[in-house]
Amino acid sequence: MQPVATTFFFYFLSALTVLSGVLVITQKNAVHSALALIFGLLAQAGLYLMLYAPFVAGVQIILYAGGIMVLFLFVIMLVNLERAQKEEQFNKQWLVGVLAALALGGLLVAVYLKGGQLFPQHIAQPVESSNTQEIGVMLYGNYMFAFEIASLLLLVAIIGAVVMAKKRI
Amino acid sequence: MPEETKSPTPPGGQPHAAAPAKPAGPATIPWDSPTVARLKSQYGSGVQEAVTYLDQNYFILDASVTAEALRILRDEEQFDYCVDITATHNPTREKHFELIWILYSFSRNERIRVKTNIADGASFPSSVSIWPAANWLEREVFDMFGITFDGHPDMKRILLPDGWKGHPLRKDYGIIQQDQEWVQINLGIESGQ
Amino acid sequence: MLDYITSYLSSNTTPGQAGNVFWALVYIMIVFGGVSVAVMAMNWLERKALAHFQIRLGPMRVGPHGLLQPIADAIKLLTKEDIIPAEADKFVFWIAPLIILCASFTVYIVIPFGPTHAITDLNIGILFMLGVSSLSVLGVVMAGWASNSHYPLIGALRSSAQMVSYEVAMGMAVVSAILMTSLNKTGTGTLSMIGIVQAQQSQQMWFIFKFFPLGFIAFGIFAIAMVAETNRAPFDLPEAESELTAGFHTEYSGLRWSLFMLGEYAAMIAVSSIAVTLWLGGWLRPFPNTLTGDTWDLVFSLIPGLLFLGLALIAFVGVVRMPKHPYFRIQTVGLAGFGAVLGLIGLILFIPPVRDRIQDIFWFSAKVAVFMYLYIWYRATFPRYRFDQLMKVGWKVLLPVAIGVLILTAIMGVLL
Amino acid sequence: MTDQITKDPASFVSHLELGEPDKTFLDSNELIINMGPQHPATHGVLRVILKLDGEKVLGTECVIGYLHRGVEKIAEHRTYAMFNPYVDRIDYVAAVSNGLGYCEAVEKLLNVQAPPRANYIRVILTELNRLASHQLWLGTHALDIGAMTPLFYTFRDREEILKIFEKYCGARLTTHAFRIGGCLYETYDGFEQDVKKFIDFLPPKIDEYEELLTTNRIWLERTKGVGKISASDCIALGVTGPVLRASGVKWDLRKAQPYAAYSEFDFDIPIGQSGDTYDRYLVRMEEMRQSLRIIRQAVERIPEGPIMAKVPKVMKPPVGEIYHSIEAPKGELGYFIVSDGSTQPYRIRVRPPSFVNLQALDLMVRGQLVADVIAVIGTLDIVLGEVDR
Repeated sequence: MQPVATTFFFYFLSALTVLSGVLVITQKNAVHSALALIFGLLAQAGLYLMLYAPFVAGVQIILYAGGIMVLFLFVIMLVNLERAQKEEQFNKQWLVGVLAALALGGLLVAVYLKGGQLFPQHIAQPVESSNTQEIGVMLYGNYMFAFEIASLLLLVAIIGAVVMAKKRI
Repeated sequence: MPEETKSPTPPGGQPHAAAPAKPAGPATIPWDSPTVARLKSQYGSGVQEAVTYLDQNYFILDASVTAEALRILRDEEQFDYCVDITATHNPTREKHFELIWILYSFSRNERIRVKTNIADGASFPSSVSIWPAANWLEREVFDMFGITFDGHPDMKRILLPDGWKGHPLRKDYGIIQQDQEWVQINLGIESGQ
Repeated sequence: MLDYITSYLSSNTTPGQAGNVFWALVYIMIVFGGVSVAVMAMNWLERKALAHFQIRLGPMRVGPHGLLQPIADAIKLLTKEDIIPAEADKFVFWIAPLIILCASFTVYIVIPFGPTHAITDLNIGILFMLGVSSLSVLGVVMAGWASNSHYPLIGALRSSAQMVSYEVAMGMAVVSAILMTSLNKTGTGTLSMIGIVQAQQSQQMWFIFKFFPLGFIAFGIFAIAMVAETNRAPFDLPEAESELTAGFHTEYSGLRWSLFMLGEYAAMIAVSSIAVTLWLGGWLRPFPNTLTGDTWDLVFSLIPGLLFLGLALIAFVGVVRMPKHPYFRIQTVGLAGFGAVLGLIGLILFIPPVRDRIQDIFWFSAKVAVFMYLYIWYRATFPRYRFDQLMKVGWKVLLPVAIGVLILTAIMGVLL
Repeated sequence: MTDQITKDPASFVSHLELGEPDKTFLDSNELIINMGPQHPATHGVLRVILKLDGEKVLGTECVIGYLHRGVEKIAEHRTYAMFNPYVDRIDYVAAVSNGLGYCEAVEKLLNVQAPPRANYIRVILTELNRLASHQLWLGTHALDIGAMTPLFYTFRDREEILKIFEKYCGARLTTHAFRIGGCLYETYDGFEQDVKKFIDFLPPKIDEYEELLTTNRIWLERTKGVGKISASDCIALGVTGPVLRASGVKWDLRKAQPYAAYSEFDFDIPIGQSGDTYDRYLVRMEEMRQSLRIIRQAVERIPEGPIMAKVPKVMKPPVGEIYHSIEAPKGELGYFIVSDGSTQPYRIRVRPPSFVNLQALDLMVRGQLVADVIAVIGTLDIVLGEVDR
């Protein structure tokens, strides 16, 4: 698929992601920050698409935006957080905050200066159409064992949830 | 029997020369049956009357005896269905209110009425414990006549709003004038309309 | 510039595939215009068909046989006052219908009306569709919460719980259909919608009939789940008037409310087009394998024209039976004009070049139309599920059966 | 006290002895919800205060009286004949049965016997009215549970009955069809043909309703086991009519204490087993068929003769009291009339079946879900005009 005006879309999507990231933190109202987070996730899905990884983008939309964020909104609404909204930020450790920001900034600047050498020069143009198949082969072929452990972990989590909710039914 | 001041004869009825001689009303025959005999043996003077009128039997009992008699009627005489509880207001008699229970027995397919007279302002033991059906019926009697039933789980008005003053089915309660304080507050109708 | 425009016409891939933005935009216009018209037609059909189910006439006054009723409704909704409840959360209240609308309209990007008639052919077609349709749950939850009143919130939570739980069953059914796309142990299955239909074409069998009971059961599960997904018919509990909790869109009015309705109908069409693509062989004409040979092809290719002529005939019968009273003169003229237009379309569809090109689109939309009629039929006959029964059916009936079918399909796929 | 609930719900000390719901970590605070008085599913102005734990109903309290017109007070200022039209307005859906009950009560008081032809006409019209009432019940009950179509079928067929009423006595709903002593109007010519035509018209239509609902899975799921009430509870709470019969008690006033001409017809009384909403639905559907049977026998054997007994123009019943009850579509409808010898009744007490049946709502609904409250109100077939009088 010949990329179409990628540079514009790239900057637009990444700007959107950064903006929504900022919004998530600064918003007073919990639901607004959840919305900003959803926006950010969708923008990331767009970025994945540009990296010729449509499967990951699809999963991103289904899992994050469609699944997890819905549960976020459920929780925010059921436990109405009016009280939390009113409290002002009380933590005063702005000093620690500044230090952390500086450290991260320095790291980013270093990466920017080093520039290209950090990344492999050129990557084989992945064939866009067989992307899903490759992931399938990789996931169930080479990394079969890791996949099983992860699914076991999920199973445990589900059973835990059922047990906790059992008392109520 | 209560003498009610006659309201004008209904319009449109042309006055007769002379009202036809009123046929002698059906007589009230004293009613005796095993139930009556048992109750009489138990309460003697408590059972003031046991009468059949137009082949419908009813007791007139003493107020003190009635609550117990009702329980016996249900337990021993299988009057398991309390059809209705109501009252009539007779201001001319010395005991103003007459309480009426209409009972029916499924097994014997028989219907009787139990009546008792109580004075104005007197309360009466509730029969909700005997028939749960009495719950709302007694609340309506309280709502309409002002007779309170002690032992009733939820003695308050059922049809009229709670703040309503007066009990409509009493004879001294005017039918036209509804200029109630509740009406002015809630319905916002100025007085004197 | 001109050759850029014409460059796409020769290629036989979808505009998105061919990277031709201009044609992609044209297709988007056509599809969205088509869907809006379909929504209007669906609105009219729902009211008339429901009425005739219930031995009444339905709208008759606005235009002949109520044909202009949808337009009248649209104008009414546009001009009605658009109230926002007092302490409602302005931004969330404003964006909720938009999210639902976007979610249900972006699904149309991947719907294949024909081998080349789709806006684009993503190779994760189905995944994209399920993902986007799950976004509308967000819109529902936000709409309920933003209207800042007790009952819409409960209604929103209920309908989102319903949509989330039926999405799981839907996903399982879809996976079992995708397993069928891979040929016997050689070809690899595909997620892309056009690929699926082409797989059905090459296997000369609609997936509903493949491994006989399995395809049918998976289709059945999807059909039930899709009705629940769009909060329709027996599962329309959230906006049931006799329930205590009102629907999530009660606080909306005017244009905003019509966006919800538009979104609901668009979602209905989208979900039934998924069902058509996956199980009923998207744009393939019926009986692709048994009634083959060009005589049958000719017969089937005539059907679109005949259908439109039939509709024109019905319109003219309506004109004839219209009472002769002067008041009805406008209506008779209107109906006659409508019949003439239908007849004209019918005739055009008989011209060979047009006939061949229209085949795919016609068969696809005919199948979707059948589903639309089913929606209305459900609404007329079924009473409403109680909320706990609804969830019981979703989790305890549909999901296990869907997983069972999925496993059996996989086994059959390996064995055969 | 009710206004106080809305201002400060927490203070609602429910006298309904409700066990404390188990305190779980998400401590479930009860929700007090008002259903009505304007609510599409409460068949009139009934307000039900629901105490909910999530979806489960902990207890209900009915607030009634919004439609109270003081019929019994008015009765004391009207003559016997003038009060007759008021009686139609009590249960406006089954107006003919109300009229029959009242007229027969006064006739008993006057010791007057309605002629046989009048009794036959009365039976035909009352049974037609029972059909109309059951059809209205079926339509609205199905609509509450979500099935929209039966409503239109039932109202189309009910129209035929109302046409017969209109031809006979000029009114469709509050018919004032009978007078004390018999019937005022002779049956219009073509009455028998119309009724015969209707009797053959309705059975296939009832099969249509059954086709739509009886084997409809979702209908079964919404009604089976919902609003269960045992026979002993019914009798204790004074519940009568189809609700009592659906719980298994084979009792119908038309058979137990026959009135009018019912003793001359043979029909059987349908009863249910488990006393849930589905059984009540089946009992009422069977009752519709039995009514048709009665009407068929009545129309064939309608005798000739006078239609009005000799009743004095100005009725002055002798001093005394009488209680007479009939089997109205909703249950036992009784009139307790006390006369003091004047032209106006001293006291008239109407025993309304809906009022007493509604009392069983709390018992039937406790522990069920909110959606079932609406189904149970529908199956009790209450009419608020009769509940409030």
